[in-house]
Amino acid sequence: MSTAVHLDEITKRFPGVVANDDVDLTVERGTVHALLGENGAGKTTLMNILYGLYEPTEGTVHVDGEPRDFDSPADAIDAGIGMIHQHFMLVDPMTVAENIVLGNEPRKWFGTTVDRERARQEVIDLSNRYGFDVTPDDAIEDVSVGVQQRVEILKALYRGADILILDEPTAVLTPQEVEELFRVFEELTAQGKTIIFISHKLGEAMHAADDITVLRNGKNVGTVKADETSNEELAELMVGREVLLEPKAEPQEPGDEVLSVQNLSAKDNRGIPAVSDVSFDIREGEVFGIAGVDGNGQSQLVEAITGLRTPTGGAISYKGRDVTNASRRSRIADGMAYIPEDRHERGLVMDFDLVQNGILGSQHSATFAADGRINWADARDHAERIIDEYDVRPPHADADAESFSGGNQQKFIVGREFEREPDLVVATHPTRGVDIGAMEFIHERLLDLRAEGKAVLLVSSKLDEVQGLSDRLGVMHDGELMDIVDPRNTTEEEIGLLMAGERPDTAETDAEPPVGDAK
Amino acid sequence: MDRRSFVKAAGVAGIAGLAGCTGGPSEGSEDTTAATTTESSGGDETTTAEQTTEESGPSANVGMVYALGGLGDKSFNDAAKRGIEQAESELGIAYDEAQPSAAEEFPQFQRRFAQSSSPDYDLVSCIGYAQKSALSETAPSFSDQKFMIVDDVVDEDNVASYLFREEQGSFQVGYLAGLITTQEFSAGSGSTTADSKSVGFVGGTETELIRKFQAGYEAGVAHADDEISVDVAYVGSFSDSAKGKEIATSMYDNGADVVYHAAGGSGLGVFQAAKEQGKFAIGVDSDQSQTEPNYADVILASMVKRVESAVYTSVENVVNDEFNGGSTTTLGLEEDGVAAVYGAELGSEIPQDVKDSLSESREAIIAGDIEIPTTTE
Amino acid sequence: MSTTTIDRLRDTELSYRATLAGGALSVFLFIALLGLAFPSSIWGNFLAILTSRSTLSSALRLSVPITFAALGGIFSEKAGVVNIGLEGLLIISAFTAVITTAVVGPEMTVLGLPAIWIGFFAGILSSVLFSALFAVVCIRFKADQIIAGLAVWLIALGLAPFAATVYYGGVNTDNLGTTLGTWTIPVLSDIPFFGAFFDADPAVYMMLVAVPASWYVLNRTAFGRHVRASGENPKALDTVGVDVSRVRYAGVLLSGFLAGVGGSALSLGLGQFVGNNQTMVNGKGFIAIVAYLFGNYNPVGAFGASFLFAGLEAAQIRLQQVPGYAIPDSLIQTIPYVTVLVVLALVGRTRIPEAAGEHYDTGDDNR
Amino acid sequence: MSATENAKAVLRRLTAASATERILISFAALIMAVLVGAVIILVSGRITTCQTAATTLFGTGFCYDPVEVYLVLFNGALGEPFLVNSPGILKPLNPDWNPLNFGFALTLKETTLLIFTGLSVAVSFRAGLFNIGTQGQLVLGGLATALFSFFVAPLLPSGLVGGLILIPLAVVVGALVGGLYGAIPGALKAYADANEVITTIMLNFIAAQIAFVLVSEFFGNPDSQVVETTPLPDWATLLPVAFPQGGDFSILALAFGLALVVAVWFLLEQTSFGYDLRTSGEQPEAAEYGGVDAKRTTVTSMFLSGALGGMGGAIWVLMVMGKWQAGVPALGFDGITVSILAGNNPFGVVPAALLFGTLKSGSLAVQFGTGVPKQLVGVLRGLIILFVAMPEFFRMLGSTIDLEPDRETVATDGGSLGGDDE
Repeated sequence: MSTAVHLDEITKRFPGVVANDDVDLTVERGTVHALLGENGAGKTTLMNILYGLYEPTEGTVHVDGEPRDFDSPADAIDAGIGMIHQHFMLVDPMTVAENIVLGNEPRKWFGTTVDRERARQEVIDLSNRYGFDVTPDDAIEDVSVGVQQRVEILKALYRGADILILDEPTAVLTPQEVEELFRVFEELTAQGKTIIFISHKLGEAMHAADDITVLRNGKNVGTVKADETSNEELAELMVGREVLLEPKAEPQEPGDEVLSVQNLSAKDNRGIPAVSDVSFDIREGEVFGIAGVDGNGQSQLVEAITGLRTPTGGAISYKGRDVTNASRRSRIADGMAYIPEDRHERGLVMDFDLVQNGILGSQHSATFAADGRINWADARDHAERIIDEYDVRPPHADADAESFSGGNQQKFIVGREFEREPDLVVATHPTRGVDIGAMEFIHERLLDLRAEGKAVLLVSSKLDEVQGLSDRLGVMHDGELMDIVDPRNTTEEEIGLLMAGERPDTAETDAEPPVGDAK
Repeated sequence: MDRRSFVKAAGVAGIAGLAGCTGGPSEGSEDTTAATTTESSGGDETTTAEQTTEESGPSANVGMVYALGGLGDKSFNDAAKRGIEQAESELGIAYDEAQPSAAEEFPQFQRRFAQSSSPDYDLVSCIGYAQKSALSETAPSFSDQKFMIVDDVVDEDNVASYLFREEQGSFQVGYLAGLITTQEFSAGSGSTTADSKSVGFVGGTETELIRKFQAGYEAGVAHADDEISVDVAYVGSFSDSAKGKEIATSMYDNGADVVYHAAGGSGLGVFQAAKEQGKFAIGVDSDQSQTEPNYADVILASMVKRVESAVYTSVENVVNDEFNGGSTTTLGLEEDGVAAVYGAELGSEIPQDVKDSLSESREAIIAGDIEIPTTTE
Repeated sequence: MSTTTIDRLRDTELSYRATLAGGALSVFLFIALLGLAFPSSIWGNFLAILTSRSTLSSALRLSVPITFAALGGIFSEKAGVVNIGLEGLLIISAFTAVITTAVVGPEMTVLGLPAIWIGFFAGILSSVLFSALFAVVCIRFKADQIIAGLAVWLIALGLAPFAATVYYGGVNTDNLGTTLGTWTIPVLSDIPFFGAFFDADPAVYMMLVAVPASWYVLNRTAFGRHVRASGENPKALDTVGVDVSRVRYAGVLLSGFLAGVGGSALSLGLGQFVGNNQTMVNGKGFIAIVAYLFGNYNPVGAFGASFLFAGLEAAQIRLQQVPGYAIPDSLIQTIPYVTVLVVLALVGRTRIPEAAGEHYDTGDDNR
Repeated sequence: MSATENAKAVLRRLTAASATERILISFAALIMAVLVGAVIILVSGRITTCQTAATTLFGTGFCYDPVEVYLVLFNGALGEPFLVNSPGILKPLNPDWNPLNFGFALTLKETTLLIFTGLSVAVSFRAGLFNIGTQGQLVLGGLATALFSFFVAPLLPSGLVGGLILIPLAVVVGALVGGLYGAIPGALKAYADANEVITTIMLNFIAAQIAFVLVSEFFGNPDSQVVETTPLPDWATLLPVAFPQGGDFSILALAFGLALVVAVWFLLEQTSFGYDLRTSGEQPEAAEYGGVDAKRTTVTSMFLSGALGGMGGAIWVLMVMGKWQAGVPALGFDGITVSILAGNNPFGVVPAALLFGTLKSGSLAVQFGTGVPKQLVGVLRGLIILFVAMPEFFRMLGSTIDLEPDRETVATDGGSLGGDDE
């Protein structure tokens, strides 16, 4: 076995931040190497350096034993490196084939024209060789995420990549698609390719990788062989201390019904049905969880409940009143708190300071704006209280939201929403991108709210989170609520099957295949 | 205030002009030291240096405020400019010009001239009816300042107003167009056939003044033959020659043999259309076969409106201390203020009987035998 | 997402085109029907105007500057740089074309090239230089594209009449006395109605070539794909090793080139530059933006939209001359604008390149 | 990303810069524009021909002297505060200078009008709407004011009392009509998703034509050949106070404009509605999340913007013309440049309007006094906007002076800003 990649004492500093601190990393040819770490541990930065997107502040990159100095991804590509980013680098309106050959188009007629036939054929040949299932003429925007990921891999292979870097490749996939991806890994390594993938999931790394390198706070805290380590060892390496990985909600008797959703349907922004016929209810002192792979209608469901999307059918009643078509503002006024899934888009106005962001949603409330005039002194006190109680760092109410890290932004949003004294909290991915301490804190607060008799709707793609916190758990697939299960008496595998669209008892009658399923 | 007179560079300067070799001060490069001393030695000497060209100073200072559309329209404003140039060379006056680009600039320029004390302007010429309302306010505020206005009347003691009987001249060219379209005629680059009896009129903006042109023209055409149809269209602007061209082209396509324009700068497009289509056009304000020699081969005639003589006369009056403030001078065919002037190149080819008919109608109009409407409604 | 999703997406795209085409066709049929039924009515006149060869050739002529500017706008915006300055590019090229011809001498021939064609190329060159300035400002110095575009417009709007005044003493240039003229193709030009295509300004032929050529470049060449990728997802392009800045520079320069052709053709078709008010360009650059948005960034669609506007203008000019027709000219002139409003209100949004208007930074040198 | 969103991104970036930085950049832009303008003056001074050189540099004579041009510009705009004809570059102050002069009145007239249009554009920009339509709103608002005053004036006692009643009403009518006209693209945007950049451009053309037809066909002044309404009686217009007659400047209008600046600032920064408006301008999704009715806010903001434009038209009619006249100057477009230079800040609008007002009023003096065509000022205006648009340029120029605050330092949990690397 030879060394495919060797990173030698890489340090990368951004203004005020050390993203990578003296990191060594060695990856053997023909292996799968997992780069494991918490969010913000510096995994992506390190891989961006290997791919030529960033230049290291210090240290050297060696590929195939040669020291290399990549000025741009083009250099990395020349050296046989391909990277599949977490956000796919695909041009949505173009076809699969167009995307794969982009930048290296086969030409005809003295180079004036793209040889589309040859491009198609090469794509077909390539996908046959590695057993991929893609149709060259589909537009990217029309194919599933799983297929898009395969297109990204093909793109790298088309450019002659021997070393593939994948940034959190499983985050957007169903468990079944994850399995399919790991099968592809085997196929690729069998043909001599080297794979480095970034993950923060222990199980995945253990399952798919040969070697695992753990990063923490920008430092390499250890490289281990997958078959010589344990979950516990890895977890300790990742977080540096023992953590309570699975929050558990003690059963408690729920009260009156707060929210009731009946046969709700909604369309997405493109006018395509995204939620179909969903019914459930939530009662006081209850956490209702919704699990599912991202993009199966959870967002649209939550938007319909919170008043950001007009349902196309069905009814929503809140505290006994029909609110199906009530305005967002009236729902806020009526005590509905909402932690949105996208804090950059919705949750915060990035160019407003925290004082202004602190009253987002309350700008018309009597608390902050009697007679239409905003009381900025009160607003400031409010923001400072949130900053204090929810440990938002740095504690600068006058700083723009943009200048805070993702975790601190999230803490501020959570604080703002919890401090509304809500009757219902709709929390989507409330712990996305926050550190473990903050995650624990947010979980505790959610459970506190529950204990206070509030109703909570929790949507998360982290199965352990929803499973651990919920009293009842709905699983969504392709817009439908597959089933409502008792999370305490259901296994992860069972939920995984539901997420993939298979009802254990009715699997045979389910006509529609799961999203982007490979043959 | 340091004023300089400018020599128009057009046609004189070659490529080198753009490159910056022959432009610049006319003292020439060998004389730059002289220029430097003149400049650096203070205001007095600069003035002396300037005045050497005019010995004892001008006989009068005139401020010209042109109509919108600016110089280079080859008709209205350029005609006014000719008048003042003539006055400059013949009467020894000096003048300054202002080309407003918006109506709101009229009062500002009028005022700047009226207020100025170096030099003290003896006369401010306001070219075009659009300046009427501005002048109505400016003139009373500067009762010692003499003004003149062309194309409208401002009833103030210090304003001399000049009007033209455009309908008379337009009648003449309309009559000409009517006579030509009914016969087989070919001259220069244009030709007509007897079977199509159609002519056109292109106006600038649809205002009272331009309707006067149209009314006279239509009357003249009808005087030749009632059957002739007159296509009428307005450009909506006096400076959109591209649209003028489109309109005229559509008229020629439609069978018109002769198109008359009262559209200032937009009229250039009419000539181009005529040339491209091998038809005739009639110019306005100036003898456009001379101001636009490129199109002399299609310009049958021009309805000249002697703005230059109005300008010249008013300046002359001021120089001779005969300023006729408060009065309105109306110039028609009789005073030779308007006239149908045959094209420099085509005039000689126009049949004598046509010319005779025009002479007759001219006499009849002067004698009052022919009534010409001044408006289309 | 299933196949039905794809179909539905295609449907929306199709329905956009179908609405436009169907709308235009039904309006025409409506007029034709009324016109045939009442030949002596205003509808009869209108039908006659719409089907006359002279209207067609007029519409072709009038659409030249709009189409070229619109094509330019497509390349620039597809590459990710919104070029609001098209109007300014038209102005500067229109002016430069005339003044260069005048300086060379309209009758002169240099190296076998008539002065007017030297002027034509000089106009294009000036527009390319201006767009290069715009490109550097937007790409290198990360200026806000909309504001920089406005600035380009304002500068050109001031500079051309300024230079004309310096050189000629007035905002208009003198007439050159010569124009690009007309190229007539024998036989073909005798075809009724459609003969207008073969008896036209050289610029009309250029336009008829430029439209399919632009489509081809955009859709069939590697460069065109890079342009589209650069406007949709520059990072995708960057990560496959294509220099996004370079593609964007090319897109903007190309927009300068195309707008330059339009501007030169506009002024040299007339032999003069008119610098009053909004100059002779008078909003054509803005109409061009509307045209390509209307045409959904497709060069053919943009041409269709430009041709529609020009056709309405050509028809309007003729409609005005119909005797006894009482609607004021100015109201008829609003027809194209009202049409755009109505269509926008009915059809709504057009799909704009995802990354248009955004700066793209490579690597970490700007962090 | 729609054109609107582009515009929003533009606005966001502009507002993102700190106030100090923006002021520095504005000044730097001004200086750069003046320098480039000087080069243009020199070059054109070689192209044109004249009898005496105005200045001589490097042994070459130039017809125009940039220093003189700029001096004349300021002198013209401010009414001769400097003695231009005295030697040397630094000119002494004119002892006879009186600030209440004609030139200064012209400058303040332009400034007043630009304050209105600048505010109009600023309000829409802050709401994330790229309103290019202030011009059309101004044209129709002005026409409404003129017609209203014309028809109502005979019903009122003439003189001060009538003026006190009529003028405020006329301004309100102008604001209403401008506002309603502005609400059209707002409604098209909100309910038909039509791009407001296109619709407002179209509506500008339409407004000009409609106003032209209305006046030329129905409400024209029978005594005039110009397309204009009948002049209003003096008592129904804003007459100059303190400043000389003919400058078309009324200090009352300026006071009103300044009061509006404060009012608009108050509305934007201190009220719930302003919060809604700014939020939807900054981030429409977040606004929606915060319970802002996006559609209604869009229509309301456009109404407000249009109303300010309409008031600009009303002031133009009442203070400058005393009637409505075809060929309304491009004050609405100038408002865009004012607002951009002001960073869309209501208070910034005042100095920006004063600057452009000075340039515009001084441009006539420049043409008059030096022969340099007044379009020079148009070029300068474009250059200023161009330089304002590229703060990056100045950052690179002055890389030693770090203008940009070190935002990154506040990131505490990893290398990622805003949590991009989940």
